[in-house]
Amino acid sequence: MALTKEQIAKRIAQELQDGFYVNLGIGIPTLVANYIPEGVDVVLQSENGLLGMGPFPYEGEEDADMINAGKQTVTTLPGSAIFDSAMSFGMIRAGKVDLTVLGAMEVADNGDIANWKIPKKLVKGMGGAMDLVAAAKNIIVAMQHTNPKGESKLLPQCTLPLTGVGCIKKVVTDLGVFDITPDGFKCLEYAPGVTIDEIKAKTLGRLTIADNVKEIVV
Amino acid sequence: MALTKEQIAKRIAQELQDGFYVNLGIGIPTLVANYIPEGVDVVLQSENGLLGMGPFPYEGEEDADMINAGKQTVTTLPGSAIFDSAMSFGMIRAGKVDLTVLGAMEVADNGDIANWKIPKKLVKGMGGAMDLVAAAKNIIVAMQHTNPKGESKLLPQCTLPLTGVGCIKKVVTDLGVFDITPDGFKCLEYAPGVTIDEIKAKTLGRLTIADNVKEIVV
Amino acid sequence: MNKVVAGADEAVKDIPSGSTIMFGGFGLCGIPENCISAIVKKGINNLTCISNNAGVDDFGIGLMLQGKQVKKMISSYVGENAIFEQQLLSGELEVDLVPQGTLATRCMAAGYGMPAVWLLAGIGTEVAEGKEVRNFKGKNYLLEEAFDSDFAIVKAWKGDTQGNLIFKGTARNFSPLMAMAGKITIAEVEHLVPAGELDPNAIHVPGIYVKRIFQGVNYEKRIENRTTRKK
Amino acid sequence: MNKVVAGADEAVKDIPSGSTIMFGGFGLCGIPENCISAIVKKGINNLTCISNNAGVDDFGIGLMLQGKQVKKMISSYVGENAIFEQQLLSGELEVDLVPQGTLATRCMAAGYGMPAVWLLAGIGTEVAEGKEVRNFKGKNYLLEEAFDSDFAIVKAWKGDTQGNLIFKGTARNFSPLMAMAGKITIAEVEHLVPAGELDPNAIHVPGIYVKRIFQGVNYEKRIENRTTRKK
Repeated sequence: MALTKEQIAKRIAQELQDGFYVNLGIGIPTLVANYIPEGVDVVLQSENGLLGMGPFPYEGEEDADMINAGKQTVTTLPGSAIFDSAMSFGMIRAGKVDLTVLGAMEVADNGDIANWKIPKKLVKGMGGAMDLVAAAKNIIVAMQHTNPKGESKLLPQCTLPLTGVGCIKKVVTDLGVFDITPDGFKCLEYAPGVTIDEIKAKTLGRLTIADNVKEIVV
Repeated sequence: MALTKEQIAKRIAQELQDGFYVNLGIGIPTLVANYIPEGVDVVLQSENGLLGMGPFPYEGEEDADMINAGKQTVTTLPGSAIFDSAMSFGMIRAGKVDLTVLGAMEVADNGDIANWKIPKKLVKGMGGAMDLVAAAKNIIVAMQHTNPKGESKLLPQCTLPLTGVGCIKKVVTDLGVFDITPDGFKCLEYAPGVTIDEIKAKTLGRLTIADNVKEIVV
Repeated sequence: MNKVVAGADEAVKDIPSGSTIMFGGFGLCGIPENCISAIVKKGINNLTCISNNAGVDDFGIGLMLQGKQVKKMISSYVGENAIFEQQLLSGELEVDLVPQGTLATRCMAAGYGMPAVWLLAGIGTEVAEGKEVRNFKGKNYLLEEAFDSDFAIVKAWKGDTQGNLIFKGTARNFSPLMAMAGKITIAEVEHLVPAGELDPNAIHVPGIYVKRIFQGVNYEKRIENRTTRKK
Repeated sequence: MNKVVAGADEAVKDIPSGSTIMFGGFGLCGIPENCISAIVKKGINNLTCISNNAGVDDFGIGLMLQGKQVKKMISSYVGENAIFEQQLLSGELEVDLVPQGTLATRCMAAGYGMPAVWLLAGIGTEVAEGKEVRNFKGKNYLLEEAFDSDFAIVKAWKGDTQGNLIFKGTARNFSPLMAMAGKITIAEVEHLVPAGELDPNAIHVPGIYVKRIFQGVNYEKRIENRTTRKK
């Protein structure tokens, strides 16, 4: 069985270490916040200018002046700090954010990522994605392994306009966990019930299988 | 009679306009604050990070955390703002400070200024002088017309290492008021009792006399 | 020194058609609602707007799009509205997409008197086309120019009669940067207070950057994406 | 996440000889007194110090000069003390003089991940020697590199257990910029408070930039130039 979105988020949450500052993108990445392991203290950064992002407000307590980068109403936590957008991307660029998790349309086996533009469709803009992928020191992509047509999103090279070049280190999909190495994607873990053959069939980019490949535990 | 330091400051104070943001250097420039004309509201900027610099504190009310760029204890005023040194020089660089008044060792007739270093003497550093002269949009130099040896400080070119190039617009000395024009120093006003001949004798740089030259009124 | 004006109409009265204007805000959070209304009423057009987003159909900069006042948007994320899409497809509207951090930093650069900055975002992408690339200590950076703007318009939480501004929560976003970048900066505030009421240590934008300030009225502060949890 | 350390000795214990260290403060205003004492006690040497000033004979970085711990000063204004002068003339001490705004902005650049900045100060002077000059819109600018530093040490007024810092008055000066620039940033604070006590809107340095924080003790806060008026 391929992982659900929640399980992808749960698996990524295992990558969190105590003391990490983490930026979570829109979509599956946002769900990671729900699965932070016990005893692991992380601080969430929202690139519109908030460090220490808390949960959604209780009904009736929404504050129009307190939103995250997905424009959702959120709260602060004890120890939160608020700053302008230049400082926010400054701390990302300076490598102070330990981990960034974001979605993608395509990832190439050299770490390129495309996630902002589909030619001939209306372009809404890259928002902070290009800044994040160019500057973050450690990026995990959370996405489905294939697109709705069943085509691989793990490619020898991106077909869509790039968001960033050679910047992705790790990909977690519904089928497995992959590091990006000089030899392309390296499968470290596979989803329960998913075979290596299925992963091979659905991965167009260069793929190797780790010697100690194992089943994902979530 | 040549002007006293206080009179030089008083004459410069006549240049202040309502609403001006003004940076006053150490020495004679500092005295300008004592002669701000009635009805003229100016805000003093101190480049260590203070806008709205107030007078010295009353005895016993000094605060070690509240100093100006001359490291003197000062106070805030209603409407003061405090900021870091990068923003302080940022606002100077962006041309937000309307007038800068500073001292000089030498000024050349093309607007060059030297005021930070005497070769073979111990160099203490330029502090903020180079930033101010390079970035301020309107700079007045306040100084004695001659050095202690009686030599002109208004020169065809500076002999000391430069602080800034072609940046000075106006010089007020104990002998007169001078604009810097493409033709060099232009004497606009002379101190009471000082003759044009004396000014000519004590000015080594190119000098013209304004048609409507007049006596300084302070 | 009198920076206080009566209201939005007076604050924007000398903005001509064809101007470049920065608007603070992220999505609908922290946008200068009063000034946008006044600009809509005034009917100037041919505007270049620098703003992270372009509002929604019936609020924010969307209202200016309705009136066909905007020639060009410089933004990081646009198109939350149908009018925008239609004007873009018809060629009436030009859009320049800029990575969000690059947008913020190019505003900051203007306020700090820096003509250009070296930034990482967009290296190897179409954003880099035509831009100078330079390697510093093993990493490639793009040379990105500071943004010039004739006017910057921001909404702050509190402001004083000297123009000092304090923002609340994430309504801060681009606003302080734009306030520092504008040749003429207009601030509308939820609470206009006398000089001396704000803590000098807590000011986000020193008054030197602000030319006009007024007490705003009737803030709707619309929420774009209301998310809550149950008690 | 535990950033709180017991005191200055623990905070500086892993700083090796030969390090580059930024010290916040302007003159003697806002200097990290506790950490300077601990570094003097520790006796490391061969240090490169980035600090606007170099203290006085018997206070601030002057104490480190006494102990011959400093190899090089990078400052805008130095030499308020005799030991400094003597070490400089004897060749024991190297000095790199940097315009004050350039110093501040090169620190800021590091904290903002910008490798270099274009600045006006020093154009046409000896400061420009060997540096790239470029004309932007009719003005010449120098390319100035961001400052790298192994450690940054600052004194703040208040700080919380997450490392968030608030400064008081003009003791702010270079300190927030350096706090953001250090690879490892150490903050000593006059008042260490639990997370949640500081207003998130009023924080000058977000905790993400601060690795270690401690409650300082016995602040002398010496005044360099006491000027007063009579009541």
